[in-house]
Formats: sequence, C-alpha cells, structure tokens
Amino acid sequence: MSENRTYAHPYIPNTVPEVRQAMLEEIGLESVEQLHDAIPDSLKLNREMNLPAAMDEYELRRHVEGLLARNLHAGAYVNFLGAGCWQHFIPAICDEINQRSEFVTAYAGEPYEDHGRFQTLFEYQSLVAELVDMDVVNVPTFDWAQAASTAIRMAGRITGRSVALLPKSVDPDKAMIIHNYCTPVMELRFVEIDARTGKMDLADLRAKLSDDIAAVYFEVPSYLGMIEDRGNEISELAHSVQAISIVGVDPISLGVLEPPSRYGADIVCGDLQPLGMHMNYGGGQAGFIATHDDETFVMEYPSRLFGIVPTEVEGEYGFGDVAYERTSFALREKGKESVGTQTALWGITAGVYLSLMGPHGMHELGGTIMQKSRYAAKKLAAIPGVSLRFPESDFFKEFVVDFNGTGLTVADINAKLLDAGIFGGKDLSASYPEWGQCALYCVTEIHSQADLDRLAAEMEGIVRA
Amino acid sequence: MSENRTYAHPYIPNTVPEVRQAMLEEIGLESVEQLHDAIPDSLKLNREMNLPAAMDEYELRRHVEGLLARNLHAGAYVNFLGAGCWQHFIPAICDEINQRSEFVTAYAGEPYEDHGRFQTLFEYQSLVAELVDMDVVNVPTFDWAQAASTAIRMAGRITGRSVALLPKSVDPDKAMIIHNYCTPVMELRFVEIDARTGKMDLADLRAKLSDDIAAVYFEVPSYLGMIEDRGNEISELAHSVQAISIVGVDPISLGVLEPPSRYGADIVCGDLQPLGMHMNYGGGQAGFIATHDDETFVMEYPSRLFGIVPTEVEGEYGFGDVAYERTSFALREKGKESVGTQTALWGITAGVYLSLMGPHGMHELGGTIMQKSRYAAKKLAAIPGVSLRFPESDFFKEFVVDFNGTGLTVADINAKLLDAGIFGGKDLSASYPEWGQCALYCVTEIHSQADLDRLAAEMEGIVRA
Amino acid sequence: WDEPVVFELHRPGERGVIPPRTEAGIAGAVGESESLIPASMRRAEAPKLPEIGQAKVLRHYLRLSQETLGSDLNVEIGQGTCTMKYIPRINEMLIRTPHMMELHPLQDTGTVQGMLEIFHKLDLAMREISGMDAFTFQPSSGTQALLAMASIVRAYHDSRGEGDQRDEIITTIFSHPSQAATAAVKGYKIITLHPDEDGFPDLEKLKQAVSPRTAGFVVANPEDTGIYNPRIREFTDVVHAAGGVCYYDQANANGLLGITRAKEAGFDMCFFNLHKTFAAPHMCGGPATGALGVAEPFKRFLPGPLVTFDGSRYELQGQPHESIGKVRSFYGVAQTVLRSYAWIMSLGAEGLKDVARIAVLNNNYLYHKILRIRGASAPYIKGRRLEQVRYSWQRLTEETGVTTEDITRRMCDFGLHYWTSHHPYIVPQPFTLEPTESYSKEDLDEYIQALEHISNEAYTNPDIVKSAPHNSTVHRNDESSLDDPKTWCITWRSYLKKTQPN
Amino acid sequence: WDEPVVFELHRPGERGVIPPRTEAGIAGAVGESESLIPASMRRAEAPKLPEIGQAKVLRHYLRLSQETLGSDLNVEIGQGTCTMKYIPRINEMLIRTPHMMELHPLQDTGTVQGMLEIFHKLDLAMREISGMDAFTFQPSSGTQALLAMASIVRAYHDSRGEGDQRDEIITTIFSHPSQAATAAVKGYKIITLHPDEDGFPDLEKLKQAVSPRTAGFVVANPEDTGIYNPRIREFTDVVHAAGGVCYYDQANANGLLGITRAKEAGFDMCFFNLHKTFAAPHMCGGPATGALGVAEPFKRFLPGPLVTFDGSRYELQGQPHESIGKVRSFYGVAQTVLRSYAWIMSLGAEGLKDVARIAVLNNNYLYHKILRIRGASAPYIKGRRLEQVRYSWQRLTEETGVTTEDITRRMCDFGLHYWTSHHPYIVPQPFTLEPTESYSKEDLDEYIQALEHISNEAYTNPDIVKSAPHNSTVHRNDESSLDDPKTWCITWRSYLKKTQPN
Repeated sequence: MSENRTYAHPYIPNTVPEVRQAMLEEIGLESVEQLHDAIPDSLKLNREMNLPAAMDEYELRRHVEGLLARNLHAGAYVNFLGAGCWQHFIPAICDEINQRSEFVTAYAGEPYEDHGRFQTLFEYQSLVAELVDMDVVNVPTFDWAQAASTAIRMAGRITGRSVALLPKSVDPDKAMIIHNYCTPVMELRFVEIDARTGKMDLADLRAKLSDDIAAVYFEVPSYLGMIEDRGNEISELAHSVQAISIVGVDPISLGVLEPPSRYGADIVCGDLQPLGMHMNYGGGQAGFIATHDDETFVMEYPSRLFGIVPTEVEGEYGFGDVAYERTSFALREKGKESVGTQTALWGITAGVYLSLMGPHGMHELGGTIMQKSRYAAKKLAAIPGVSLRFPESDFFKEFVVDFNGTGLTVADINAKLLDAGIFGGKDLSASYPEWGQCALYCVTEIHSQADLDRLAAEMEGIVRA
Repeated sequence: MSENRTYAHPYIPNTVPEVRQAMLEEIGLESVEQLHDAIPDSLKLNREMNLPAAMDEYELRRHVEGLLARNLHAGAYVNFLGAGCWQHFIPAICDEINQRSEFVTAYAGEPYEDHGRFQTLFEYQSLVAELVDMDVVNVPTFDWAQAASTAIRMAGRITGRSVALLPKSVDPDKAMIIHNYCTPVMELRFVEIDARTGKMDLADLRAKLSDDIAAVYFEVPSYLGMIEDRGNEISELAHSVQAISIVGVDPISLGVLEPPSRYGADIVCGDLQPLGMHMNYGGGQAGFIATHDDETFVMEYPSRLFGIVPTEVEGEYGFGDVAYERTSFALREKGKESVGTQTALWGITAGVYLSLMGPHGMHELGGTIMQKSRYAAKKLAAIPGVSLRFPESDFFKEFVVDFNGTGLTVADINAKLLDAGIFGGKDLSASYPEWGQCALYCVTEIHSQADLDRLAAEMEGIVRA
Repeated sequence: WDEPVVFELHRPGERGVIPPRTEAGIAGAVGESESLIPASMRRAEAPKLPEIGQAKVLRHYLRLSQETLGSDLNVEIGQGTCTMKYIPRINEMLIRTPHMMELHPLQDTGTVQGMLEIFHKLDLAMREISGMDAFTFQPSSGTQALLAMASIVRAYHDSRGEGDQRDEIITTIFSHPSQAATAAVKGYKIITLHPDEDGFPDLEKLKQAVSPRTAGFVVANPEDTGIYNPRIREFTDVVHAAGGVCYYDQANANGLLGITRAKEAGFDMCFFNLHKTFAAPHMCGGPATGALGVAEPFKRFLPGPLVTFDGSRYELQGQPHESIGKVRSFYGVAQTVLRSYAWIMSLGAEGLKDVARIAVLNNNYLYHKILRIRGASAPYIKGRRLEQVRYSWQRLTEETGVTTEDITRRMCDFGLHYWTSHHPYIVPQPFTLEPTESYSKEDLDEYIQALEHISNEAYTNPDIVKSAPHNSTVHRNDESSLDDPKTWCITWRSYLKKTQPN
Repeated sequence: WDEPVVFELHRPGERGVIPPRTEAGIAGAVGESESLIPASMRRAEAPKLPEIGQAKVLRHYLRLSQETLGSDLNVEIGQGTCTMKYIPRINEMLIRTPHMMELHPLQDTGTVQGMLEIFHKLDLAMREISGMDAFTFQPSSGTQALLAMASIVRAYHDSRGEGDQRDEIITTIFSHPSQAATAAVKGYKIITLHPDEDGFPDLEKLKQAVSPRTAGFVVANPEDTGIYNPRIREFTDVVHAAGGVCYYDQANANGLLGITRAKEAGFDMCFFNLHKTFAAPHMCGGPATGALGVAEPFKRFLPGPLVTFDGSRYELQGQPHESIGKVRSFYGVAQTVLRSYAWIMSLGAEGLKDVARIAVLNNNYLYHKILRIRGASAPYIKGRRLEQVRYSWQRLTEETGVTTEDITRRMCDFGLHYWTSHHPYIVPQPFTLEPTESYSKEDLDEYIQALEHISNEAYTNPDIVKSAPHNSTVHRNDESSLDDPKTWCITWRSYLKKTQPN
C-alpha cells in the first residue's frame, strides 16, 4: 500500500487511508499486510514488481497515442489484404451501438436485468438465420475456425465417426486451428484441389469417402475466392456415406449467393467479421454456426442458444437459455465440448448491421463486390506478366493473382506498393510454394473505381520498371 | 419527389412509394405536389436546386475524412495558442457523457421525461457555484463574451445607468461582441492599462468613475494573462459610485486563485471551455454568469435557472424553472433580454469535469499551470532578443512575449515554428500595434517539460539564424 | 434510478481523475506554485466540490443520461416548432476526430484548409437554398441570429443616417418570442401584429403599422401554426416601401426546402437553425447554430470574419468597418457546420425536396387524424398546413377539466414528449406537434394513439390524467418554491443553506 | 420500453442504410453482377431480413441497450468469479482510432510497429506479474486459454513419447467447468477432486489420483470459494513427481497481483483473463482474452506467431514445428491487449498491489457483514477469504422456502446483479459475490442492505421474493418451452413456424 499517498487512486476508491483503516478495523485487522496472511511467506513475492511507473490519464493518452501513431492504417492507405479479415463498409450505427456503455460492460446477467442483452442476441440469431436460411443459429463463437472445428466435432458426435474431409484450399491457419481442436479425437484428411479451377477435386473426394467419414467440409466462397458451384453434388456425396455436409460461408456473400441450405448443407458456419466489425488487427473475428431445427443437431451445440418465451403477461416476450443442460456450464466435462466467454458484442453488432442493410442492402452489396472484384482482376490481368491463377473460376471478393510472369516476388511488389500508399494482397508463396509467386487480392465495396485504377496503374509501373 | 426511386431514403422512411401514396389518399390528395398548394407559384422555385449529388454513407465518410485530413491539429502539433480558446486535459469521461445519445439528442422536455437533463444542469450550476463561490449560476450562455455582455446589461438594469467601464486589455474580439450587444442601450468606456504592468490603470479608472457608471468590468486573469491583484480596490471603487463590480474569470484558475466573491465582485462571468471542452475550432465555448442569491440580481438574469424542489414523495428531488416569468419565453420583448438555445451540453460537460476533478484536482491543476507557464516564460525570456512584455506581473497560463529585440516579425517566427511542428502564440501586432511584435503564449498542464524545452530550443534556433 | 445529487456522492479522499503533473525539473526551476501567485490572490479556502471516485462519477452521469428522453429514444414529434428530426449517426461520428476536435481557431489558415472548405461549401449550399448572397455561421442559435439580424438592421439604418429615426420593429404574435426580445435588446420598440380570423398575419394591420419609424419587419412563414402566408411578398413590399428591412425567421424551414426561398419572398436576410432543419442535434439546448444569410447589400454588415476562396486557398477575411463586428467568439460551432454540411451531402437537391414534402405530408396526416380525436381542434383555417400545427384542447378542457399541462405530464407515461406552446397562449389549451420527415406512418400512429388514449381517459377517468405522471423516474414536483426568492434553490449550496438553517 | 422484436419493425421499402455502389465505369466494364455468378449459385429467394428506416433501427437498439444492466450502471459485485471491475473510460477511448480499428492483421510488420510494441510490452508486464517466461494473447477467453493449455500438455507429452500413456487430467470441483470441459475436448479423462472439510483441495486425494497416466493438473487458487490453498506448492510437486504438467487457472488473479505468482507456486503455465483482472470489459460475453504464459520449457509449444523485439524492430515470429499451431485466427483481440496494457500503465507496480489488497479488503468486509444476515452462511473455513466468497442461503431456504433463484430475481428489482454459482451446487443454495477493488464502502453497504432487505422479506413476506421480479422491464418468463424440441424457438423464423401453424 502506498502509505505516502495523500489521496485515492481514481480507480480504487477505498485506497483513501481513513476508509481503508475503518474497514480494517471493522473486520478486526490492523494492517493491510494481514489480508494476505493465508499465503505462506515462501510463496510471496519478496520484492516490488519491476514495472514502469504509473501514468496519469493524460500521460497515458499521450503515450498510447504516440505508439498508435506509428501504425499505418487501412483508413489512410488503400488496402487489398483479406484472407480471413476483410475491410468492409461499416454503418456508423454499428459503432454507436457496440460502443454503448451498457453493452460494453454487461456480462452474464439474468433475463430480467439483462433483458436487452438477451433480446439483442436472440435477434442476432434470428437475423443470421434468415441470411443463411437455417432455423437455428448459436450465440457467436470465437471465429470461423472455431465454428468449423465445432461443426466438425458436432458431426463426429452425431455420426459416431472420427474423420473429416476438407479441401486443401482451406486457409492453412484455419486448418491449424481445426487440427489442434480436433486432435486427438478426430482426424482431418485433405481433398486435393483442381489445379486449373482451384475448386475441390471431386474425383479425389469420391475416392476418400468411406464409412469412417463424419463430415465433408467445404467453403463458399473458398479461401482463394472461388465460388464453388457444385455444392449440391458435394453434399450428396457426403450424404451418400451418411456423412454430414458442413459449409463454411462468408456471410456477406449471401445477398447474391445461394445459402448452403439450398445445396444440402447440414451445418453452416462462417465469420461475422464482415458484418459490421472493424478489422482491429484481427480482433474483429467472430464465428457462427447454423443448423436446421433438428433435435439431433441442436443438442450437440456447445454454445448457448437463446430462445424466445412467453411471460406472465399476455403478449410480452421473454428470453432464456434453450437446452442449457447440454452445456459444459451445466455438466462440466460431460457437456458438449466447452463454453465460456465468446464474442457476444460482435453478434450484437452483426445483428445491427443486418437490421440496417435489409435484404436489398445485402443484395446490392453482394453485387457491388462481384463487380468491383471482377473489375480489379480484369485490370490486373491486363498487365503484362500478371495473370489470374484460376482464370476460369468465378470468384467473390478475393482472387489469386499470379506474378510469376513478372520476374518479381510478391514481397518486392508489395514493398513498392506500400511506398505508393497501397497494401498489396496477401503473399501466398509460403503457403502454396507450388504456385510460385502468387498473392490473394481482396476487393470489396469500399474500393472506388479510382482506387482500383490506381492499383492497376501502380502495378503496371512496378512490373514494367 | 424522386419517382424513379425504388426504395426509401434511410433518413426519410415515408419516401416508400406505397406508404406515401396511402397517406396521400388518407388525407384526400393525389400527388405530393398538392401538399404545397398554399404557396403561390410565383414564390416557388421553378428549378431544381444546384447542389452536389447525394452521397451514400461511405462516400460521405470518405469525402469528409478526406477534407478533415487536410487539417493539422493540436493533438499532433505542440500548440501555444490560447487567447480565448485553450487546450487543456480532458478526462475521457467528459467525452463519454457528452457523446451519449440521450444527451446529444434531447432538447427541451419537461421535468418528468427529462429528469436527468434537469438534474445534470442543476448540478452543473451547483458545481460552478462552488468554484466561483456564489449561490446562483445560470444555465450556460453562448460564451464568455455573451456572459459579460449580459452581466453588463444586468448591471444597467439594476442601477438604471447606461455606461460600463472596461480595461483596454479586454480581448478586442470580445469587446466587439459586447459593444454590439450593448449598442445602443449602453455605452462602453475603456480604462487605460499600465504600460509597465499590463494591469488596469487605477488612476484612470478613478477619473472615469461617475454617477453614470453602471458597472466596472475586469478580468482575472486578464486576456493578456496577468493576475489582477487589486480586485478589492477596483470593486470598492466601483461600489463607491454605486456601480456594480463584474469580474470575468477563467474558471480553471480558481483552484489556486481567489474567487471574485472574495474581492467584491457582484457578478462573475467567464467561459466554461477550459472545463472539459475540446477546442473544436472555437466550437467549445460556453459562458456562465454567477451572482449572490439576491432577488435584485436573480430577477435580472435572462437565462433559465434550474432549481431543486421536493416532489410528492418524501425525500425525492425534482427540478424546475426558477422565476420563469423573468424570461423572454414568458414575456417576449418584456422579458429580460432574450433566451433561447444556448450551450447546455457544455454545461453538462463542465459539471462532469468538476465532479471528476474535485477540489484537489483543481488545486493541483492550477498549480501545474502556474509552474509550467512560468517555466516556459523563463526559458523564452532567456533567449537573446526575446523578452516578456510585462516582466513584473504575475500571470496565469498566458503571457505576452516581446520579439522586438529579434528583428523578426511574429508572423515570420510562427511560420518557422510551424515547420518545426509547433503552433506559436497568437500574434498581437495587429491588435496592439503600439507594442510592435508581441505574441500571446499559452502554456497549460498538457505541455510537458520536453515540449517547453523544445519550444525554447526551436525559438533560439530561429532568432539566432 | 433514484439518483442522489452529485454532492451526496462526496467521500473525502476519493479522486475522479488525476490531472497532469509538473515535472520535477520544472518545479525545480520555478519553485512552488504558491510562490508564483500574489499573496492576496491565493485561494484561501478550497472550493467545496465533491470528491468522488471515477467509477461513481461515470455511473452517476450514465444514469442521469438514461433518465433523459433524447430524440433518439422516442417518437419525437411532441416538441413542435423544434424540428426534432433524425440525427444521422454518421455525422456524429465524423466530428469525433482530432482533425476536428483539436483545432485551435487561431491556427494559421494554411493548417485548416479542410475546415475552411467545409465552411465555404456550406455557405454555397445555403445560398442556393435561400437565394441569399452570403452566410455567416457565427450566431450560435436562432436567438443569436435574430440578435445579429436586428443589429444589422440598426447598422444599416445608421449607415443611412436614419438610425435614430427608425426605432420600431414589427413582428407577429405567432412568432418565436426571441424575435421580439432580440429586437428589444437592440433598443427597438416592438409592434406585434395579431392574426386575422384565418390565422394569417394581417396585411391591413401591417400597412397601418409601418411608418418612417419602421426599422424592420421580422416574421416566420409559416408561423407556429403551420399556416403559410401566401401574400408574404406583399408584406415585404409594404415594409420596403416604408424604408424598412425585412428579415425572415427560417429557424424552421423544414417544409420549404427546394420549394420556395427567402429571396423570392422579398426578404433581405434570413437564418436557418442548423439544429432544426439541417439535422444537427439539439444537445439538451445547444451549442447550436443560426446560419445567417443576407442579400448582397447587407453583406458588409455581417459579423466577421468570413471565409473566402480564391480558387486555390481558403482564407478568413475580416469585415469592413460597417460590420456589426462580432456576435460570438471565433467563427461559430464548427462541429455543427460540419454536421449540416454532411447532412446536405447525404441528401442532395432531390433529397432536400423529399424532406420538405414528406415533412408536410406527415404533418397533414397527423393533422387529419388528430382532428378526429374527441376534444381536439386546430384553430384558424381549415385547410392544409405545412410542417406543423398548433392545436387546442379547449373543448376537452371545458368538458372534462383536463388541461394541456395535465396532458404534458400524462404523455410522459407513454415515453413521449409533448409541448404546449410559447406564451402567451393565443390558442387556448395549446399543443404544438411537428412530425418532420423522420417518422414513419407507424410512428405517427403510435403518437396519435397515445393522444386518443388520453382523450378517452379525460372523458372517463380524468383523475388519471390530472395526477400524472405515473411512470416517470420522479413524481410530481411541488413547484411552490420556484418563484419565491426566500425558498428557491438554484444551487446545491443554496439548497443546503435554505433547508438546513443553523 | 416494451420493445418489439426487430422483425416486427419491418416495413417493406424502408432502408436502414445504402451501401457503397458500383460506379458506372465498373458496371460498364464487367456487366451486371448476376452475369458474374454461376447460374446455380444465384440466390433465388432474398433473405427475409426486415426493412427498417435508420432512425427506427437506432431507436430499437438504444432502447435494448438501456434494458441491459452493464457494470457501468450498477454496483456490480453480484457476478462473483467474473471480476467485474471498473472499466476505465480512457482505455475505451484509446481503442477508438483508425490507428487501431483499421489495422489489417496481415499488414507488413513495418507498418504496425506501434501495435507490436504494445503486444511486446504487455508480454513483458505479464511475465513480471506471473514469473512465466513467454506469453501469447491469442486465446480469446479463459476457456480458449484452458483449451490451449490442455493442448500444450498433450504436445509436451507427445514430444516425450508419452502422449498415449498419459491420458488423465486432474482438476477440482470448485474450479471453472471449462477446466474439465476443455481437457475433455482434448481427449483427456477427467479426475475431479472434492475439497476437504475446510474447503481446501485435498492433498491426500491428489496423491491417490496421480499415476503414470497423469498428464496434467489444473487448478485455480483461490478457487470460487475465495479460499487460498497454502499448500499449493506441495500439490504441484506431487504432480511433477508423477510426470504431470501443472497449469494454473488464473482467470481471476485479482487478489494476488504483486503478492504471489504462478512461478513460485510451481506451475508450468498459467493464464490471466484480461477481461477480469486486467480491466478489459466483458462486452456482453466477449470478445475476450485469456493471456497465456508458460515457463521456458513450454515456450516451443505455444501457438504462433509470437512478437519478438531485437532492440530496434518488432517482428512476428512463427513458432517451431512442435507448437500446437494456432487456437485463434491471427493474434488475439488486439483492442483488449491495448486496454490491459493501458490499465497496467495507469497503476504501476504499486497500484497493482493496491488492487490486490483492496480487492481482498473489500471482500472480507463484505464477508464480515453478510455473515450477519439472517439465513446466510459461508461454508468451509471460518477464516479470511481472498477476493471472493461462495455463500449459502441453505438456512434461509430451510426456514422460509425462499431459494437462491428467487433471490436472483428479487435482486433485479434493486437494480443489482446476483449470481448463484456454477453447477453442480456443491454449496447448497449458493451465491457468489466478488466486490473487487472498484467499489467503495458505500457501494458495498448498498449491496449488503439489499440482501438484508430481502432476507427480512423472506422471513416476513416470502411471496414478494418468490414472485419477483416486480420492477424489471419484463415479467417472469414461462420457461417451459426451453427444453422441449417441439416448442423451443431459437430464432424468430422458428417462433413464427411453431406458433403460427397453418
């Protein structure tokens, strides 16, 4: 205790010496040291921690703002990085709501004092349900990778099997997360992708299907941007061995692309980040899982599921936990996987986003992304030495640009783009060495034609130099 | 009406064609044009307005952020401009509260649905009352200049006289505002200032006192930063001719400086901007007026005054308008001056600020400003050719630096400081040509020693170059 | 919440925030702060501000915010004349950047080109909307704009040597009280015209009122009744013929955007409240902006400086000697200038016209429905109104004893605002509704249903209305002390003195 | 507010926002968007999202926010184990800048040096606070941190060729359910130790439980009871001797900062919930951060990448092959990393110790007072507790029939949270309070008085407690449908199908 302090710390009111003393007396103690008597001296830290001196609020602001000022950001640069975290238009109201003190600081209250939180999350579930055309959606989980991991483990429990098939085009980082989460209970096997189209190689899929297979997982659009248009066929193949069809989606595509329920998906998962979350250096991710309203599936969710109920008062809505007894909160290790703090604020935000956008907004937005990304791809592919890696496949938002014909590395190109105020696409050369120098470009509704023309112009300058 | 629009504007729900049509039918009209039938064609604008095309939210954000990015700001530069708008430390909670949707969008509701607004403004009045040591404070007015103008006119009505005396050191802009507001009902006469001390010339004051004088107005600290230490004498002189003593103060000085009530002020006024308002290019100003709880004075306020009252329920507080019948709301031209929308949000913010700072915070802050401003003055005055215009006078926060010995103009110096990331002090050469090249420097608690040392070093480099 | 007054949260020793401190190096160089202050000026007794921990301060003000019914939270059509429209959230976000908040008004103009461009472009837009030739955004409310206009009237006549002779300003009873009050502040005698039977300002009375003493004529159109005076050009002609200046109170121009302008109606000046028509928030009562525009001959009287543009650089240019000088520090409420600029850019010419049309449509829909409520009426002409209507509960009061003030308190139980009218109550038992363009049909229906419900209560169970509020944070005030100097308490310290004497 | 479900606000044609559009030049170059989508993949039927004007969406969510009792708004000590402390507003403001919000995680590291420095400096602070040797902030909650630790246990034993043999993890019944659940996710068999009579984990039982099958031991100390196990070092020694890994659940380390550390207690790994001890907000349930630290021998198993600093530049460095890979996309919740860094910088070493001491002082004051309330008790040892206590209303229930769930609902009427405990209810009729350092004596007294009041009610008028809530936004739920697949409604569309069949 800082005995020489003449006033309290603003965050710790009872550091007021008189108050502290009165409270100690009340509980029969003489000094604050006695408070920790339960801890043996041998375990006590016998020195002060070596940490920087405390800052007052203004010092802190200046210090942190000074650090942050060293970051270049995608609001000031033109950014073509995507690969799991995407820069989209965020309506101001999304931030207004998720910055509300009430939502920022609430946690796990009861349906009565936190009625608003329950309702908001129920609404989130309901709005995503419409987007993905499913009847059940969970309270958000950590991210797409977690949602996919859980979907696969749900499939494992439902089928009593232990192998999942995934296309090799899954994001290597996501595959690592799924792998860690599934090990050692389930095994992942990878299906080849067609070198020409970038899509799953269905022949290889057929070859790998067997009675061991719990699930076939695939993505629309894929990590590499391709729109998989044989979803029905893949789901039917999965179902042919009584496996479960799991589809990962970018929800922002669903204003224009068919929802997976229409091509046989049993479980849908994906990331909410495009629906109103700032990138936040990767802190905006949040996963969702959706299924039909089938008890077999619902009872395998580890997550909380909020349901709507009547109350004592006619016509009034209340909200509560559906089938709470599934969860590890109720059953510890006997519950379904585990549940804890997830990403509720992003669920609320995604709900606000979808409420604002409506069906027309999502449709227009999807169309705009289709057009702008195609336009960018076309402009880039027109540059000598630059081409598309999968020119025959339709894509949504992202596409693989092949720089092998330029004689330059992606790293070189990106360094030069950075000088021009542009964050170039993600370098794929480490993850997919067999493709040489390729990069994944992301183009969304936020890119103006001028931005895309400038990218093409700068790129042309770089490759011709 | 945009007949070809297939959807509503987000801000105007009833632009939905079907809804619009249904409403028109309900009121018996056929077209929206008929809505304005009351306006003769001769008065109608017979063309579309020539305005830029509407932007969607993202375009707007990018457009405005692009414009704002062209502004250099005092968060990134080191700023020594004050002169009526000061850069101070603003606790984060001030912004949290004044950005609350409820306070941003409320207006003029009744004491029941807007209980919080009434209470917050009553608390603001009460907190400022402690700071200035007076029993009555108004709901904020536009700015210090308006508060001073009204104080002078209150004094005119109370005394039945029509002349006010002000020292020549009053900010020329403020004097213009007061002059306009008082003309033609009252006349302003200016008292000389002592060329050596910058303070009011009491001999001249004595000479100008007469039975015509309604009020003597002076400031502590003055526009030029000086701490007037003869307040008692000035008030007594004013009272000697039955005039009213009006003191303008910078409220942030009152943690260390005596409040004007202690040296005879009858009316106190000033600006709230230092108490938690960002500079906002001059949009943060807000004035206050304070008096004793004397009916003669209270009944001359034009402003709303919120009072605390009991309610039907024992121990509960309610709030309402005190002596509403004074106001122009009640009496139109027969009310006291005029009242309307003023600067309530800044009043709320100042209340939050004072609640956070408490007496110790205000005391420490005042001391810090005293020390830092003195330090800066000392460092600058040590530079060859640079001196203080009024070296003998104590000052608070601001001081006049004399560059006549450098052979450079303030404009030259400031241009060079700008290149070094510094906004130099306000150029006084136009307002006070008799002093040659002088500038008003403002140093507050936000300046670190490193900032001040850097100022001195840059300055030295400039004058030696 | 049953929230105490902030002083009651005081606990000695607690701190809300620690302000920046003096470095040891500075203290060493200049000494203790006390030594730098003349002895007579050192504060002897610390101000009795409360000492409160940070969390508790935040909690207190957050709770008070929840007890405030912002327009964001309700169907805000009950504060008629105030044009409580939707405040676009994007605009509020745009101003929250250091590139706006941390600008000092005296920065070199080269460092604030973006800000000045916004001022200039809003000026251009306002000119187009009004037909005037130059705007200032210095006045920080409608009242200050009216004061500035009255000042310009005086400066104008002074410049012509008629300043002393022309000492009367003519206004109307249905106009905002500040029209009369600000003219009086500028030393004018006020002549107030009452309406004719249909609620129109009376042209004959105006003709009788004008004289060589006429300095100016100020009027709103439509006035608070929502009735548009189609003969307005005749009015301005009469005043001009008498040598007076005509200035237009367009605080609320919400029903007129893109439809009709000050210029064609013959006005020399007008102002728009950016916090009404142009979607800046009201912020519990300011800071606000009364954007003041004038025709070319009056430009030289505007308060300065004005923003100019030479095609490459924006500048702040001082005004000539004839200017009224200034009415507010610096250049106005820059944040609100930005907000309104952003709002106009979100709508364009077509959108602004939609605003006017839907505001009038909504109002006439509401008017149509409210006239069917038992006990409600709308005095004066039976025809359409523009953007608002002043209604009357005269019949309801006569038949049930329930007054418009009772209904004010009862509406609060429905989570809705309701305002009577400015004084004096020319319309008996008045209430004034203005739905603006921001509310949907369902929103209007909700408001109408609440009024219907209360009307039914008045006829069947009037006590429930008279004893309202029943659902507020607080119960009914005992207002008896508010007008008595012995008992009023305008601050907490005064309350303590008056209620705890010893 | 009696706020409808958002779908009920749907009015065809209304729009909340217009997204960015395609320029004509782009559309001209590439054609209609439909033409770019394979025919089979064009969405045939639009999603049935509601169409709502912007003002109405904002109003809806603002009202729902007001119906949510954030910790900012109340004396938040009723959610024991969650460490609901004051969330400094400055930290929330600091993250709201494009320099944070608009960073893409794959930007060149040269463009995010400030961000990486914050990660690195928080890592250093955490090392000092815990005695561990390396931290990752990737896990996005305590549960994910526990999963990561269980994964590391597995990777560690795999690396030693004992992965298959060691298939048991030992935990305790008073620990968070996720300790057991995450270990089970990683395929482990769970052994759960029950406490001894005084509430301490039982060392003898541990000795019986360990074996060559022991992979790890996970425990909190203190556990949810607030009882600190002073023999913890003997526990970790026993496990180590058996070849197991010891990992420490320090989700809540609020009573220990600067007092004692994971290292000295013999743990190989620990994690801190930044949203508990380190003052990041809970955000209705995430995103959160479980900062995971390990001793040097375990560093190679951490998920990657880690931030490194060579004295001049910060880098993201991939992890070796033995790493568990990743547990979450990218690097964690960067905003919360910044928040906690800022919080530590606001306190310094001395301030952190003040946190621990005042948290324990507040808890013991509360404990002292609550034991005096009729019907309340605190099972197990009678001595002091650290930062929280699990209490019991067993006697109250026996004597009045009022249960802890009844009290949950009744506390809501006082504007306060109250939480029972995790399942199973080892302590009968449990409730768990944790006052943290953030609340003043008066705050604690307010909470105590509410419990006293309810205890009195239970003994005098139990129905008022049993029939609560009386003051909530909503009335008591009929929960009968929640566990029945035929009637549960997890989405609005499901509700419509199940309640409007035709």
